[in-house]
Amino acid sequence: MIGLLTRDLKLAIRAGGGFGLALAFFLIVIVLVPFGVGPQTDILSKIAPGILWVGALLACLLSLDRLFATDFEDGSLELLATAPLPLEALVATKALAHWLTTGLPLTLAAVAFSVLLNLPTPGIPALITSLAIGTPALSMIGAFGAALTVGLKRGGLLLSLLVLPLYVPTLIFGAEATRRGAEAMPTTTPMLLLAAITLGAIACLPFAAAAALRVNLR
Amino acid sequence: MIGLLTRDLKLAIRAGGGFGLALAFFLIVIVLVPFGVGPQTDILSKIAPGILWVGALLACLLSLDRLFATDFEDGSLELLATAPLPLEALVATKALAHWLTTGLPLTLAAVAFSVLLNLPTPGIPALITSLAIGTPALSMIGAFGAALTVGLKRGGLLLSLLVLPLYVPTLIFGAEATRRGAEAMPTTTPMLLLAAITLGAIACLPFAAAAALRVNLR
Amino acid sequence: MSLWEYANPRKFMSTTEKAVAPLFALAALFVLTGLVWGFFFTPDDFRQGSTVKIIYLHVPSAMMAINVWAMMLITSLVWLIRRHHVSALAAKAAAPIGMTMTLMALFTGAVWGQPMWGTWWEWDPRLTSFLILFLFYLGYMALWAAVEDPDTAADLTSVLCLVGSVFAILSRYAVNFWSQGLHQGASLSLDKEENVSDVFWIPLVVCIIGFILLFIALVLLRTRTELRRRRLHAIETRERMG
Amino acid sequence: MLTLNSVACTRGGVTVLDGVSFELAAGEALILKGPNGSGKTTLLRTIAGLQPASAGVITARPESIAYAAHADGIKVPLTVAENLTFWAGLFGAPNIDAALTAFDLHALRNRPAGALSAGQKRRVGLARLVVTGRPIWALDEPTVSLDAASVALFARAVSEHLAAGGAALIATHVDLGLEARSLDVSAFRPTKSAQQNAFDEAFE
Amino acid sequence: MLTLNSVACTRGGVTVLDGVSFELAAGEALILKGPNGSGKTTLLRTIAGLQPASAGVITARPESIAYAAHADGIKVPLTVAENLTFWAGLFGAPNIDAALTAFDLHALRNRPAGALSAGQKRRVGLARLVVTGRPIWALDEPTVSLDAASVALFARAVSEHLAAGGAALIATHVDLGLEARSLDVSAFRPTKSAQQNAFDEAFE
Ligand code: HEM
Ligand SMILES: Nc1ncnc2c1ncn2[C@@H]1O[C@H](COP(=O)(O)OP(=O)(O)OP(=O)(O)O)[C@@H](O)[C@H]1O
Ligand SMILES: Nc1ncnc2c1ncn2[C@@H]1O[C@H](COP(=O)(O)OP(=O)(O)OP(=O)(O)O)[C@@H](O)[C@H]1O
Ligand SMILES: [Mg+2]
Ligand SMILES: [Mg+2]
Repeated sequence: MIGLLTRDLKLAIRAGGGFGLALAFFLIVIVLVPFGVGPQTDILSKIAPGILWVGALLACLLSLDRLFATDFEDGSLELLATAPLPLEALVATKALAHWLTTGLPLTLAAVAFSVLLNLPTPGIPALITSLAIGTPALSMIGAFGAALTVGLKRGGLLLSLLVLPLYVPTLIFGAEATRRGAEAMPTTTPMLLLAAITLGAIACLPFAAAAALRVNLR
Repeated sequence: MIGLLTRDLKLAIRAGGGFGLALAFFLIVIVLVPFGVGPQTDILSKIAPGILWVGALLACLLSLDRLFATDFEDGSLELLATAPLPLEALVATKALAHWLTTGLPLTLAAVAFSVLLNLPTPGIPALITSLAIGTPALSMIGAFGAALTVGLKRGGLLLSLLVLPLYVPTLIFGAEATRRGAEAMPTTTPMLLLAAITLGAIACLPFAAAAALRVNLR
Repeated sequence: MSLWEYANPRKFMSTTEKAVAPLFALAALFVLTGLVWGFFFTPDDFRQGSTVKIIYLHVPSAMMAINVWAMMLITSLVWLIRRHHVSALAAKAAAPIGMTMTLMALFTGAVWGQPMWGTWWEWDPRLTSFLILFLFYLGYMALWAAVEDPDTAADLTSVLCLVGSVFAILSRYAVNFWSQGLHQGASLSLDKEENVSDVFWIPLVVCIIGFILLFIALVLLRTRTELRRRRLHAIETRERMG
Repeated sequence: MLTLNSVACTRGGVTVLDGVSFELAAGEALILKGPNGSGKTTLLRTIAGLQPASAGVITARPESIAYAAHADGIKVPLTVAENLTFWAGLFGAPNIDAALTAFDLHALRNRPAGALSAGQKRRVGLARLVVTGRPIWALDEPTVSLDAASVALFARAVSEHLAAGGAALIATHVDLGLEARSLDVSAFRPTKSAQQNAFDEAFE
Repeated sequence: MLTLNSVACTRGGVTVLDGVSFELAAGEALILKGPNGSGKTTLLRTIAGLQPASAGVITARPESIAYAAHADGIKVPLTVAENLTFWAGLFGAPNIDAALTAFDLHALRNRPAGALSAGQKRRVGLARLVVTGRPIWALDEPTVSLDAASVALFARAVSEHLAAGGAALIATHVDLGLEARSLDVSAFRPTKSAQQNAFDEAFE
């Protein structure tokens, strides 16, 4: 499993960027939104929690597409399926690698980005905590979606169609926690719910995803 | 060229969805934003032009990744490069196919979506016109980005990093035209600028993209 | 003797070998003089107080941020047309410097904006176009990093630089259209009537000259490094090929 | 080591083989022959456990089969050594030297796999088999793109594997220079009725 | 029809072939031989115009070369007929019947290409050559995965093409049963000094 993890990280880095790329994408989304909605700081700071969370979501999404697809296309997935590693562990490892290259850097860099969108200062710790708790769920749910669509030639859009609705609860609680933080209200409830979703996803989805992979390899 | 266009459309449809997928993604983004920023209609209607345009942009982006990559991986791109069709025409046709499956349906369905976000009624024709004028530029610029990254294994995020900054002028003029429309101001200037960008992109970028493809095939 | 002779790597290496160190010394001299002069021997501004002194870092870095991109555009064109390796590698070497300058302009601007406008960040057109410039630098460098084969990478990044330049200018235009800002207009025009007074002006010019020298020294140094790295890559490849 | 008892395989809802029975003992190799489309790949995939047999029983020790498909599963951004080390780690092999030696890859070990020719890449794919350390090799056209010298290397690797108590099941169209039984899978084409049966009895 | 005059080819910055000269006349076939990694694919890609020759001249009528690579370029979601029709449209061929007949694909014409076996897919890839109508075929290991009957089909297709005034350049490791000159590309390995030269004179 460690071998698989290092291999995936190596591949992500060799393919250019790895850790930095998700950040750059996040930054771009955050720059684009003011271009769309206009430069008024008051509106921006009001929608900041939502935009930051939607941006994190999209950054995850864009790198999901190829999570299993490259392995499927070059035949490694078949070989991995016959290896001593259970497919469940494979899925979990892949999701972890994905989180390390997207969710984690996003969480760490969120401070800088929140300044750009004028997120009120008390919202910043809430944003970071909610991202730290919530992004693993994004990666895990995304891995499930990627497993479902692995055999398809142009899975990108279809994948987002499947995955985005599953992201809704995470998004709602995450953005809500940040908003409450920004308004200096207590954030315990949404954080707990967020944590529950993440734990649930990590506990159950590897099995579902492995089942989907098995079907797609058949 | 017509053969190539029909082939690409056929492939898009067989791979599931084709025309519908971009729409569905657009719809999801538009549904997610209220979850993120909260349900206050006044804020929503203020940010509606921007969100609609950013949504269109992202829907384009998600389907770009595989524009040339599938052909590159299965070897057809090499064969196409030795065929009597000039690569410039290939790029233009691919961009057209991309526009037909994303930009066009988005433009047609924009009425319905603008209602969801409470876009003021006078903004709707402006939104539709600006999308009709602007989305071809999105597809063409995207095709250029896809040509640059075609040889890379996980081009998705890098592609967006390259392409999104190039989308800035289109986004600004498009969203501005819509906003002006919504506030019942004259929209001629941004529309003209938008048209100029689109025409410029269509006239020049096929050559740049073809050059990039040639380099990548070398 | 043609200028292109220096595009020969060997000639370039031997010529620049002696130039780098003096250039650094000269750059240090100018930058330090300008900064010390500016920080300690100019009066405080009557409105802005001593915060105005950050201008001696802010303006030179902002100017360099733009000019480095222009230099990359020229060297990319030279590579595409005449295929001189030094040219392509100079563009590659310049990008991180340009990005650092951009970041410095953004950072000093933010530090300045906090007392002046009351926020760290404002969606002002000039600031925003710098953010976009930063993204262009990022994309350019990411593409260099992602492509394995050096010649392919040089070709692709050159094309990107070309197209990117056009779009960067377009963006600058579009951003002005999008928001009217708070930022200062240009004050370094030749028409001195409407300019800041000489007391501020002269050290600023010294700083700018220093930054230009610093950039040249850094670019030469980094280009030399890139040439060596390229050569190493070549040797390694041949070694591996047996 | 491996026993098939009237196994049927389907592909895309169609039964392509029916009643396949054979036994493979340690130290033995079996060559699967048959024209294109006769079902060799399908049979190997079934034996490797990637798809279920639609009838019959396959008996083998669990996790005893190393499968090599038409595609190699090589990551082009990684070097040859990195590719093999990854598989070695997964299968618990101590090192990759034996594999590199068996397919004469020492000179290529630090090359990125993307900079290999078709035949060199294939050799890396085959070297993975040595690394798995599994007793039964199930190989689908292993010698594609290989030159004569590499085919001989491959034949030697198989012989060594057999001598060490392994077994091999090889689908191929060319002569490998191995002395082994061969089995023509076209003999197991399903009869009309069997096909009908397996296909869509549920819908009739 | 095709003349090479001391051509050098590079791959990944390394000169792999140097001083390749030969002439190919109408009605003639030339078999490229050579061990794995000797540069056959590189040479064919250079002749097809996908990469520039680093030295020497290649003379051929423009757009006279039909290239077939290791990869087939088949779209798996489309049927066999749709795949071939696409290429026919691009190359201005009137119809695909001749191609289907040459490679015995009539029975498979309405199958999605994704539901073909490896050899059947290869046959579709080869049928594309007939559809291009170009005089010079440049083929890279065309018979990979083909069974004996299909290899014979291929040999017949090549012979017919030659009889009709075409020419063929075929890189292969196996015997095709064609009578043709053969050329061992390993004879063109660059000398140490040539390699050094082409490679990085600029950096010394
Ligand atoms: C955070 C981002 C900022 C960026 C990217 C930025 C960018 C620039 C640029 C590009 C210039 C050079 C203009 C020229 O020479 O024509 C400049 C000059 C200048 N900036 Fe900023 N700026 C920022 C923030 C600020 C702030 C907050 C202030 C102060 C309130 C400020 C005050 C000035 C002044 C006084 C000049 C000199 C203008 C001149 O006379 O040339 N800037 N800035
Ligand atoms: N996805 C699929 N759906 C339906 N039929 C398929 C599918 N894949 C393969 N087939 C068919 O199943 C049969 C067996 O295919 P298989 O790949 O096992 O043949 P093979 O013996 O390996 O042939 P080859 O020597 O060409 O590799 C073929 O007739 C093929 O057309
Ligand atoms: N992208 C690359 N970068 C560097 N070297 C490469 C690259 N691709 C191939 N090579 C090397 O160039 C040489 C020629 O490769 P080529 O693919 O032309 O060989 P080939 O004769 O077709 O071999 P095969 O019979 O295995 O297909 C090989 O030594 C190979 O390792
Ligand atoms: Mg097969
Ligand atoms: Mg080859």
